[in-house]
Amino acid sequence: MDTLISVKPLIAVLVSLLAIPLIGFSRSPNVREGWTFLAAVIKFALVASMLPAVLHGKEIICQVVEVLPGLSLAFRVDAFGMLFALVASFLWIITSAYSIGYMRGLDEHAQTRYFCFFAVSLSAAIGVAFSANLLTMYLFYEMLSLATYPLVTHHQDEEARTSGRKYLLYTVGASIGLVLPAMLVTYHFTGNLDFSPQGVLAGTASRGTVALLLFMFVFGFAKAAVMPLHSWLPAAMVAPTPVSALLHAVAVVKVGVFSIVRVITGIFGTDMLQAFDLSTPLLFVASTTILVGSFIALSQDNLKRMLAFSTIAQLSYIVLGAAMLSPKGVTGGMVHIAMHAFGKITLFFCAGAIFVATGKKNISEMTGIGRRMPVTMTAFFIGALSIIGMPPCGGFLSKWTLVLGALEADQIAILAVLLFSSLLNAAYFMPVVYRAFFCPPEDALFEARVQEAPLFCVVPLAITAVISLVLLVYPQPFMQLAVMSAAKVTGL
Amino acid sequence: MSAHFPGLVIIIPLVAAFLILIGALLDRRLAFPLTALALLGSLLTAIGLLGKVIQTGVVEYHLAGWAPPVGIAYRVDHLNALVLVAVATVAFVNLMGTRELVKGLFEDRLGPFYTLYILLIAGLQGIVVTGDAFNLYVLLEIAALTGYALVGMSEGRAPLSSLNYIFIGTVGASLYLLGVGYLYLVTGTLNMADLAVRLPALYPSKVVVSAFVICLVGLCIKMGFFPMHAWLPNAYSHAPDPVSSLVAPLVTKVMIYVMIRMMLFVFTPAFAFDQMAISEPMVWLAIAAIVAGSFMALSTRRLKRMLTYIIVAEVGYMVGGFWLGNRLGISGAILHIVNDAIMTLCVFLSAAAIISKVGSDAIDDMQGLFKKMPVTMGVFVVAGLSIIGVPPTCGFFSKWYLISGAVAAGQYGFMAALLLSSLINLVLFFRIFEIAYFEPFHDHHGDHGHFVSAVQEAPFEMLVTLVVTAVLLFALGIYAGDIVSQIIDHAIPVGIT
Amino acid sequence: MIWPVDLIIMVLVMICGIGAIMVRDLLGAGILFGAYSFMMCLLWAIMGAVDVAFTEASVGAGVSTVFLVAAVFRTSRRTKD
Amino acid sequence: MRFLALITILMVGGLLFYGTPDFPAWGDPESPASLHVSPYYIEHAVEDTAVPNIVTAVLADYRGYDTMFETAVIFSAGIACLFLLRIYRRKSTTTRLYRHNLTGITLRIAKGGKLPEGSAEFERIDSLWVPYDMIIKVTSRLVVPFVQLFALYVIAHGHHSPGGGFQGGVIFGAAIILYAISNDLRRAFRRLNEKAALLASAAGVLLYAGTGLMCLLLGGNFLDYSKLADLLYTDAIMARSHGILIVEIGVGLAVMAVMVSLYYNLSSAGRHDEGL
Amino acid sequence: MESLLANFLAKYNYWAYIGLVMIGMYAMIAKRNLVKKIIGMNIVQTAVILFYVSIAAKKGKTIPIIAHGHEDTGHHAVQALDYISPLPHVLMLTAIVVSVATLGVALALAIKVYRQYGTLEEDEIAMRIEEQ
Repeated sequence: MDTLISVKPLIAVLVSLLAIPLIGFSRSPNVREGWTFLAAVIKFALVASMLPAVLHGKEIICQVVEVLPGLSLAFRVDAFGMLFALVASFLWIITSAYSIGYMRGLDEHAQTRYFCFFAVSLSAAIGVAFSANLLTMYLFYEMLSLATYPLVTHHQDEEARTSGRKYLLYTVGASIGLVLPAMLVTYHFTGNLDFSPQGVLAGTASRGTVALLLFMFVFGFAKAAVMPLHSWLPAAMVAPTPVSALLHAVAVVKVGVFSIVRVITGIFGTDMLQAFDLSTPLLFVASTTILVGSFIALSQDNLKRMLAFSTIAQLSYIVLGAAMLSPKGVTGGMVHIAMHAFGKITLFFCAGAIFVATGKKNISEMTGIGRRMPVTMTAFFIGALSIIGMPPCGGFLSKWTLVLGALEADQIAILAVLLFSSLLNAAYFMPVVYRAFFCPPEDALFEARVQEAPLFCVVPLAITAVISLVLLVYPQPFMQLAVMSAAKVTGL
Repeated sequence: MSAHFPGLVIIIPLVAAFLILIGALLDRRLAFPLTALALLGSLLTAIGLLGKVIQTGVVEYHLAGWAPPVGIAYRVDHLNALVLVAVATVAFVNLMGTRELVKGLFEDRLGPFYTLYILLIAGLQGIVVTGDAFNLYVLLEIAALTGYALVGMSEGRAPLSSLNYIFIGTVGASLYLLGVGYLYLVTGTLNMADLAVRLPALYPSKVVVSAFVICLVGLCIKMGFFPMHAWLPNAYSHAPDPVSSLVAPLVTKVMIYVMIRMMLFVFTPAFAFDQMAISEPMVWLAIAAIVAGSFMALSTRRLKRMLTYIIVAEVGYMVGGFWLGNRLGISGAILHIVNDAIMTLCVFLSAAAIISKVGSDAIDDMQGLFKKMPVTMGVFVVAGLSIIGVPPTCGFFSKWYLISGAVAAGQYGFMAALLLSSLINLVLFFRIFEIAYFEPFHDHHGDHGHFVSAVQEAPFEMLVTLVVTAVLLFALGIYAGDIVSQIIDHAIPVGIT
Repeated sequence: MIWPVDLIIMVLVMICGIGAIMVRDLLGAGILFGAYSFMMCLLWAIMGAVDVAFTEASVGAGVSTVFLVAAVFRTSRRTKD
Repeated sequence: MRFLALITILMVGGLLFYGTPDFPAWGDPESPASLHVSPYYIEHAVEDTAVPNIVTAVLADYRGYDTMFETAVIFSAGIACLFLLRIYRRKSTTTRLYRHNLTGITLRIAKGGKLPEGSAEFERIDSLWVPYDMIIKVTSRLVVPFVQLFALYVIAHGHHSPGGGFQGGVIFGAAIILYAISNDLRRAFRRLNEKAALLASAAGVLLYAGTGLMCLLLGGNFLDYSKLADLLYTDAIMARSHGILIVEIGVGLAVMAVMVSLYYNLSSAGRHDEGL
Repeated sequence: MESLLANFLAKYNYWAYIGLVMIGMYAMIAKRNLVKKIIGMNIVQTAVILFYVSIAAKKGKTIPIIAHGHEDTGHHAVQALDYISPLPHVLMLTAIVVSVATLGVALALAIKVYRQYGTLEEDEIAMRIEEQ
């Protein structure tokens, strides 16, 4: 294994933090958003510039400072981290554009604060992606929780307040209450928290302890919204839509699952979990979340809440993939991060665009909206297909890999769960599409002539929708990255 | 000159105290610059001393030229050099930050105020460097007396609280003195190093056992450890703001330092941890302190009072960490002395800034402060995060050591208490943030509207010091590893693993 | 021969001490406290601690009592216990 | 509360009783406390410092650092009292009372008007019931100088007999307090006013600390009086003896001033009116 | 029994100081009058001083002032056993000073409290605070 030492990961993390003073002290909104764009592009460029090396099987290392004996703040870019960082930094660019349209379209207050904390959140997300050890990851994880709090509560009203409370209590509470002690106990056993392909915990603890730690980690990373710690996610939908889109479909929740997958593969190691036979309970938890989440999504009328429950279910696919402990399963889980990200962000963008254009939040009020906003609703359709896992979209690929993984691991029950949940996905998405395109518009619902949302809203969602399509035929580099890292962690 | 650093670090503020009084008799405006100069000198000396200790190891200084045990000696090792720097930093920073506040509160008695202020610092620094058990008592009293006066000089319930503080403090100090007397009775010496040499032969004696218990009880009273904490919230929350931001970070922490010093370097770990076998009950008391402190903090809606209850819990952190009896736990306790000093300073300073502008310390009156005082509130948030224990602020790292120590010692109860207190701190601080962040968009636009809009940022020097302390919180966090490996590791006796 | 004197004074110290906290008049308590200090000073003198006794005589029995009386004068003599 | 008090004191008492049986017998010359450090003082005090009163030698030299802080403690008590109690009043517009001492007639002057200061027959009073007592005033005026003289003797002779700066200072202060009690505070202020008392207390401690600093500047450790030898034209041992005297004077000055200022503030509750 | 009594008598100073500590502490906790508490506090402090002075005492020995020290007759051997130990005396001088200093500050605070509430009784003060 080749390693390169470079400060690039550090810079990639810091770029958006350094941009904050510039964003904060900008005189006009245009300048402010200019800086945001610039930071986003630089960040993506930095991340992308590391891609070739990673694709060649190298790892990029950057040690910042040793904060505790044997434990430092350090970054390491490997295939899995690269995958996530690529997705997140690319989508930041798109979301920035979308934010401009959305925030200006609705004339929101405190936009400077919004863009500042957005930048902090992105730093934290990339930090999690590139962290070389659990401590660094925890640091950025907490940073993300706190930085997103002002975003979630952006509206500063009573609803935002209760949701913010719930959000913090779940995410920070679980990470302090569960992850921190689990991390310390791990450190006590191993004296080392570095992620290594075969895990560091192997051979140091008994089965009971490992099981306990595993569940402390899985539930502790409450951002992954594994049931029963999921109810913050629908509550957090009070945030402005770009926030929901990027953070709750991409950065925040994906950081949660990313952390879980990282811990399962990097700290515990697939071999040990297999030896202790701990995958079954994990699979059970994930499957439950998938099914229950999908069922609840069926009963939602608020579009964003429905999407939130859909996210809860989809996130557990990723956990499920990792929990199968088979190469295909892990690959599927990892690729699903990318596929779901593009699909779900499209859906959220659409929901936001509808809200900007019409002010409607509920599905029942969207009858016939497809005729008014064809681009948006077409994109919605594509996103929905991707989430369901239907062939023309990228989502099919990840689900297919997951199914293969289930077969590889001889988990017929899981196979059933996957298929059944796809049916459920179709069951809650298709009525929306049907209502939008095939029902006659009730003009009473729309006072004026509703047009497409502003250009800044429509273009981003079109782009992500197109990418969702493209990913089926050309899933690189995500597929390759996922295959590489899955091969490494499963030792095959 | 550097040979005299241990002496100078105390002598500079002490001599300055008298000059300040004389200067202030001439012109009141002289008091502040003189104090600032003296404390800066003391701070620089302390840093120099720390550098010297890191380079060359233990520094001894024989006062009046008499070698111990005949004379009084200062013995500066890594432990006290570190705490010394923390004390000097807090004193200096707080002095700079609270200039305007002090001017407003004590306009007609600036001279006495700064004299008492600097005497308090001289006393605390003396406690930290001294190597003589009785000298420590005298310095303890100097710090205590000046503290009583400063705490009591406010309207409302301050004098009564201060009087209760005197009663409790005097009992604590008397018990300490009695403990030292017991030790003197069986050894005939007062020098700490000499005591440590002569005591092991006497461990079976009941006198040593009672000396140990009496000392410990006395110190626990002075530091406000859980069952004896009742004086602390009253005294600290009713004190004038510039005083509570000085006393709250320093006094309890220095007392914890004294406990560590006595237990490790006078009674030796073998006696304190192994023979006395009180680690277990002490840790349980610490757990009780943490839990009780946290819940009491939840029950109040006054800012300063809440912060003082947090101090009660933090004392539990440090005492519990120390009595875990392993290297990790003790490192955590020592690190937390430094971190908590800065943390408490930061949070009390920002509270002082807020209270002076808002005119009330009720949490409910803090509506809309994020808009009105963004910098102050920003620092307050950083301090809050540090107290909660969010990386990379320093509070996380000391908590890390404490919890690691708890895991290594198998004290899972202590670990649970620390986590619980983190969670409660989270609730406590976000309760405030919520009010400061959400409230103005409610119905307070009417009568309160013009009142709130009169609130504005704290004075410039206050802001600068606030930002400096906030930066310090991060710096201490990032360099926690270095502090531990370069300084604290050498401070703990080798025998402790 | 000195021992009985020692004992008697010690008993007096105790009596004055208890008296000082029992008497229901603060001025009386102050004066009794002065007496207590003076008895204490005698005790120390007997034990050979002349310097301590001297100090206690001037400080404890002298100035402290004056301070107590002054403070009682400035506040109130009344006490309920 | 009583029950709680009883429990507490029984616990404390029990704690103290627990260790006592292992104490060496009372008055035993061979007890460990008497065998380790204190024999050094007894045997070497005279040759080291030329001070026969060992307590003074130890107090001001061997453990002189403690004593400096002891003085600082008393100094801070004085400042603390001033800080807490003092009420500064810019100008009084209240009624003033003056008594003609020979006849006992009291004048009431309204709106802050006043009689010329220093007139012997009239005396400013605050409450009507304070009697004028010639006997007490005259007696105290006779006693005070002797007390003060004795105080100076105690300070100066501390090397050879019980006493020293501290006791002497308290006695000197007590003399002034006696004067203040027998007359009133205002009259005492004419002898030693508040500022002078503060200045004296600071100067006293400063004399102590300054001596120490001087030793430091002359190349010794802090408070190492033997380094003063060149300055005082004596040998190292006598320099110690003289150094002790100097610091004892400082202590005496500081203690005297602080005792007086404490009394001023306590007896008038910080108002600095007629006092007791 | 005999030895117990002898043991008791041999250390009666130490028993006395324990008694005084208990008296003082009782006053500090049980009494509600602030000045009474202050007196109790001083009793505790003097009790500690008594303890130290008792440590120093040596039966039948003289006070710690060297006889003929000032006659400068050369250094004739000074026997440490002949003199009462001076060190505790020195310490206790300091302790006495501390106690008077504490007394001063405590009384000042008591006067301040009285100024504010018009009473020195804790229960009445508590009532006044309730009223406000």
